[in-house]
Amino acid sequence: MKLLEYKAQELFDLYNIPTNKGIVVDKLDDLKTTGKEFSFPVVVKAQVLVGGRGKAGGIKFAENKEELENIVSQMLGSTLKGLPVKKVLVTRKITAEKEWYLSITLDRKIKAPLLMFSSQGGMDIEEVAKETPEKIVRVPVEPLEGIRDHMAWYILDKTGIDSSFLTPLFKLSENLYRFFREYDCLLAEINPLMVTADGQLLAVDAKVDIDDSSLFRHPDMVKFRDELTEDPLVIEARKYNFLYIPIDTEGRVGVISNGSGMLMSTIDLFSQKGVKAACALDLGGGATYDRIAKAIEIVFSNPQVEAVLINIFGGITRCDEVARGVELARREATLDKFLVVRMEGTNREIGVEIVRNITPPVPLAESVQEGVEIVSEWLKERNR
Amino acid sequence: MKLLEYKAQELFDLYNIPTNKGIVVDKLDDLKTTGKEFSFPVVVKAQVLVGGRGKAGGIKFAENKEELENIVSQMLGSTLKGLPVKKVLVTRKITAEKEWYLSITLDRKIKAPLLMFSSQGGMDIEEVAKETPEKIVRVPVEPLEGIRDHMAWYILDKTGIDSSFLTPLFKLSENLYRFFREYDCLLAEINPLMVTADGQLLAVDAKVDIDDSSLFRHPDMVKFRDELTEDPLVIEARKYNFLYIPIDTEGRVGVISNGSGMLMSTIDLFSQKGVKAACALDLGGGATYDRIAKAIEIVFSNPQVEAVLINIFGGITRCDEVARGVELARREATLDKFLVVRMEGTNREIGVEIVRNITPPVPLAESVQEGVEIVSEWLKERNR
Amino acid sequence: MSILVDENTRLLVQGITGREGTFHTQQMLEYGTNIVAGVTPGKGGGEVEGVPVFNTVRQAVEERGANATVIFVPPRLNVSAVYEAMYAGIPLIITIAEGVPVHDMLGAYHLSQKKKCRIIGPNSFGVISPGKSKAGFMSHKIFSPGKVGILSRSATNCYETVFLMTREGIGQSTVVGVGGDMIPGSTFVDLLPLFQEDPETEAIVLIGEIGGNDEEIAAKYIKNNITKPVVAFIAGKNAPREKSMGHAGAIVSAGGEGSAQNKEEVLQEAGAYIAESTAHIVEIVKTILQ
Amino acid sequence: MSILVDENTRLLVQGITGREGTFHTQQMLEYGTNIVAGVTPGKGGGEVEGVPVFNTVRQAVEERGANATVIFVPPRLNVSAVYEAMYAGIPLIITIAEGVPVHDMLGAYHLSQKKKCRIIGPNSFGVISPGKSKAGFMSHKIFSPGKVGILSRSATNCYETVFLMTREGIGQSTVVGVGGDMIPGSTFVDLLPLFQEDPETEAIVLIGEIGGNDEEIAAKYIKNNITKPVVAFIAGKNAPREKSMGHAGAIVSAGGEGSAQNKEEVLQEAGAYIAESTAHIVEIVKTILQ
Repeated sequence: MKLLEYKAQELFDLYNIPTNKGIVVDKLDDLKTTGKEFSFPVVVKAQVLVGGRGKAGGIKFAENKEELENIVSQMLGSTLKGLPVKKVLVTRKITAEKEWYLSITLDRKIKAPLLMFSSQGGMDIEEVAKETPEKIVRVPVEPLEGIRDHMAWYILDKTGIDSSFLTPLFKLSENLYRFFREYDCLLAEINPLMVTADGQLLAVDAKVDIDDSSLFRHPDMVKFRDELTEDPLVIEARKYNFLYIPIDTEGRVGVISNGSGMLMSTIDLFSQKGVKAACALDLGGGATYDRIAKAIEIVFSNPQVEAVLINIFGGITRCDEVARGVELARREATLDKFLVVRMEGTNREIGVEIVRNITPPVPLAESVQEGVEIVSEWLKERNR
Repeated sequence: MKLLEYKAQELFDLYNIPTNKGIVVDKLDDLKTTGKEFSFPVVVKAQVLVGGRGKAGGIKFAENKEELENIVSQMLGSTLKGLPVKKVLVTRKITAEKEWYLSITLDRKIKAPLLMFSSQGGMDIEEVAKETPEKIVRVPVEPLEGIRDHMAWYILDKTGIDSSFLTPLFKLSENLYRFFREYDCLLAEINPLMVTADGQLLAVDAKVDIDDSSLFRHPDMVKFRDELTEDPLVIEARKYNFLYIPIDTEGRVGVISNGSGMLMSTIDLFSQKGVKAACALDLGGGATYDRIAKAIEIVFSNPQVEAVLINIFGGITRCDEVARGVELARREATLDKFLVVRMEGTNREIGVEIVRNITPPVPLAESVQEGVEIVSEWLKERNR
Repeated sequence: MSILVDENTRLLVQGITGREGTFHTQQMLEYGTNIVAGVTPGKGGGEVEGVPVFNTVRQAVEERGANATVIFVPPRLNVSAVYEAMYAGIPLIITIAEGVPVHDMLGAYHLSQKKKCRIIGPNSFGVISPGKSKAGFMSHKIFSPGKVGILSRSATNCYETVFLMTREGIGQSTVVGVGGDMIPGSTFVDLLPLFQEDPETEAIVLIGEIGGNDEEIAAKYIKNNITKPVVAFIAGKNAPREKSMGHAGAIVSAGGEGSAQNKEEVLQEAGAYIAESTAHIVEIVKTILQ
Repeated sequence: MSILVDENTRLLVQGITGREGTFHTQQMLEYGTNIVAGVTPGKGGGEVEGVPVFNTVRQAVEERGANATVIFVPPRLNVSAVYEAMYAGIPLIITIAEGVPVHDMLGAYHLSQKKKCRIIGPNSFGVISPGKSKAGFMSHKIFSPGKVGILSRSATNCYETVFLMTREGIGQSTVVGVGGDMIPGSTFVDLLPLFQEDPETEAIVLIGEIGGNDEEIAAKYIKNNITKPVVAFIAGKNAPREKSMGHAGAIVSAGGEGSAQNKEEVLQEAGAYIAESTAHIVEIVKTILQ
């Protein structure tokens, strides 16, 4: 799960990572009731999980109280790249001497944490990475060993930064790493890492991504996740431990499967037929019939979806459970939505028997290809 | 460095390892001024670094105040296996349901910490290890990973101890391991680990050995070391970073060398001649002339020592420094002590030149054998 | 032969007393797998399907000589079970659970590198050498003994492929689920050498997907070391790209690594046949084996 | 040939600007060692004896292609330097300092096992292949090129032996100080295979001492794998046994391991010649080589 900037700031605080702390506002009145005096100019930042927030108008500056109120009231309730702005963060505007970049990410390539630094931080960091990759310093970290001071030396050497920054940079990296480990991060990124006029390092913006599988040990984060701006079906699906993925706003097909691999290859097959998927739902392994019924209900409740293909190849998931789930769902679901089942694997025979007896009938495909075929034909038929 | 029991108890306290805490007494008056009431019977334990303390009379029981005062006044100032008793520990006498053994040691064989446990703890644990080694459960530990619960399960399984002890034993091992790591221990041993009538685990006696090389990061221990009952020459030598080793109370030869290997092989050569060493001093690497003079002074100040062989094979240690040290020492030292030098290696020529000019003359041996020969002959001559 | 598991495998089942553990123990026994022991801490002393249960892996190894383990332990405790197996010196550790925290697995992976033991998974269906032994939860009816070795990141795409293969009369030497997680215990490149050396394997199928660069690393290895024919399939050409919030992901994969297109390109360049679908994999394999 | 270091060694000196580092850099250069770089954090950019100094090992590797390092860094910071070298991927790390905390070295040793790099030391005089290269602080004048490989836990006993050998006209292929600490980076058994494979080495001398069981492990290996003649010397027969306070030490070495007597016995049983003194080593070697 990704954290909103203000939440990342709160956590950074716990790890002695200096941030440009501000005030979080979710209604205009908050500006008055904070009891704090703003020292202008200030920055107003929309708290939404989108990239390129600045260029999309999600970061604005106010010179005085009036401007601030105008900006906040405009921003709150507006949308940014399709996402509603529910909170804004108001912080002091600081002039940067320099803007650096510092991050720790879990690098799949090297199967280890990777510390990355650039003296060319800021919004154009991805450009820097493409055009002048040598300006990004990469330092792999042994997971249990953590940050060592030679890493900071290496960064200074490579970037030509003065060695007076050794200790601050080392301490900051150490703290960020400790946070990265203790909060099960996939990413902990500071960009820009601002160097102020008096040589202080300040995490001015932060991006944090926490491993969803670890949330059982971070109950504070679970609570916060509900605040995030997300598709309500994603949230609903998560309650049942399903992964719901919105795909194409023009798609009309939903795909349900018991594994992301098959979901992807099924969508690929639809694409080959020119059919776009609206969404996909991954059941994970070993779903029981009531959960399968729930999964179908969730996908059906996407108003775009006209037809659903359930494609199961059962290992832990048993076909009889799938069949019973389809039976239950079909009984309760809207009749005008089309449902096709394809299943193979554990207890297939029992499952097939059950599906054959469902009314209204549910077509049973012998292969994925056939399933994709049936759904595509039905859609063509319907829209003729 | 090894810790006295009471000091180990203090440290265990910091790590939530339950001990049978008592009162440390170094003069009889302390018994009155503690302000505490003793609940009799109590145990009085001499605080000296010897093995088999109990059997040697270093542990006594008192049923009442009078007995206590008698025992304490007898014990304080007495000697135990040759070491003076300067402190005693008075604790409540507890009846053991069972006596177990638990230790973590740095095992050179496996190059890792080794957790050892036995349900047959107490004074005879070494017998148990010899007679019925299967009663000692050994669990290697990955240094950075530490204790995991399967280790406690394994111990319970192997010893047939009830699984209700799983959590207490696991927690205790975890705490002991944390102490072992953080205090750079070579050994952290609890014996007996007492199981009380109500099923509590209690560290009734503790043996701790801390890596001398790590003391720079344990200043609290360095301070305490001075309290230990040790040969004053050992303490004096340590000030100069030398290792002084008392060897044989009947020996009359001192050996100085720049490495423990050569010290040992020189002593072996003396033994082959039937000559016993009184002590040995390891200079370590790269000693300068003033420190070498000091080393000679220390060995000479052992009243048993009649002759000293300095045997140097210089790498980091340079022969010219050695020679200058010998020159300085010879000038200041008692004339009736005999000194022979043998040196090879870095800057030998310069060194030889210097030694040749010393008055009174210092014999220069061409080989270790010759050095041992000269010293042995001189001793024979002298005692004729 | 075959790789990883066969008639000589003395399998341990960790988490044997759990619902999934018990069910699949019964399934594996039915398939003929030599299961010598089970472990569930606190349940030692009993039996499951006639298999003796121990409290610790080390006991199971000492008393029953287990030389491989399959772990049916929930994600929160999963890596703990992997560690226990590593400590006990089991050389092959197959772990099944989905949803294991990545940092847990990160530690286990690094320790496995030191201890020189092989972890397969997590988020894997396990390993099967058809007709000999299976260690996992795959529905074994679709498998058949033969000459094709399969490595797959996805369980479902692998089943699909195997199902179609068997229907076409093409058997498998060994099928390995390397698992779909960020940090798998073993990746393609760790297992390819085993197939290359296995005299029973005549062709290798590699079922990959978008993300990471295990396929890219495998391509390099295939080019230089694999002489047997390789058929590769990459799922996810039309999957939505994950919305990347930070820049780090983009910086790390600045070279285009991770995309289906890139993976197909480098694999093709390495001499692998590229399949468009699971059905297509089988068509290609059929042609190769003729 | 020879082992570990030779003409192809591109040596890095860590701690080059320190007193010892500078002195021995000069000595090693004089001996003909190819020193390509030095490292002292914060002193990068300068030169010592004409050798360029860097702030980090990784820079030294990237810019100068160092493939071995010798570390002259004080004990408190020593292991930190070892870690830096491991991170930079240097395959051979020779470390000198005496008094390195055991727990520091414990961590480094375990990481080296994972990273597959070789640490020699600490508390070692280094490695020398006479006439080719030296990486350490040994007084090289006593060494001479030849056919005897030497492994020693003790610096001084090794010097003594080498000195006598050279005087007798017996040269050395490579001489390695494995170091006298509790947890050495490499022990006898790690290095014996290299001597066995080295065509230039005709006899192997093993200089051990009481404590630990590296000699016992080596004996086992010698028995099964070493075909070249081995001469062993164990120092400390008459050393006072350390007063052991706890029982753990006694329990661990309950089999008698660690004593000079036990070491000599198992080595003899493994077919090694047992020498009574350093001079005796040389006598035996002389007979063997004739």
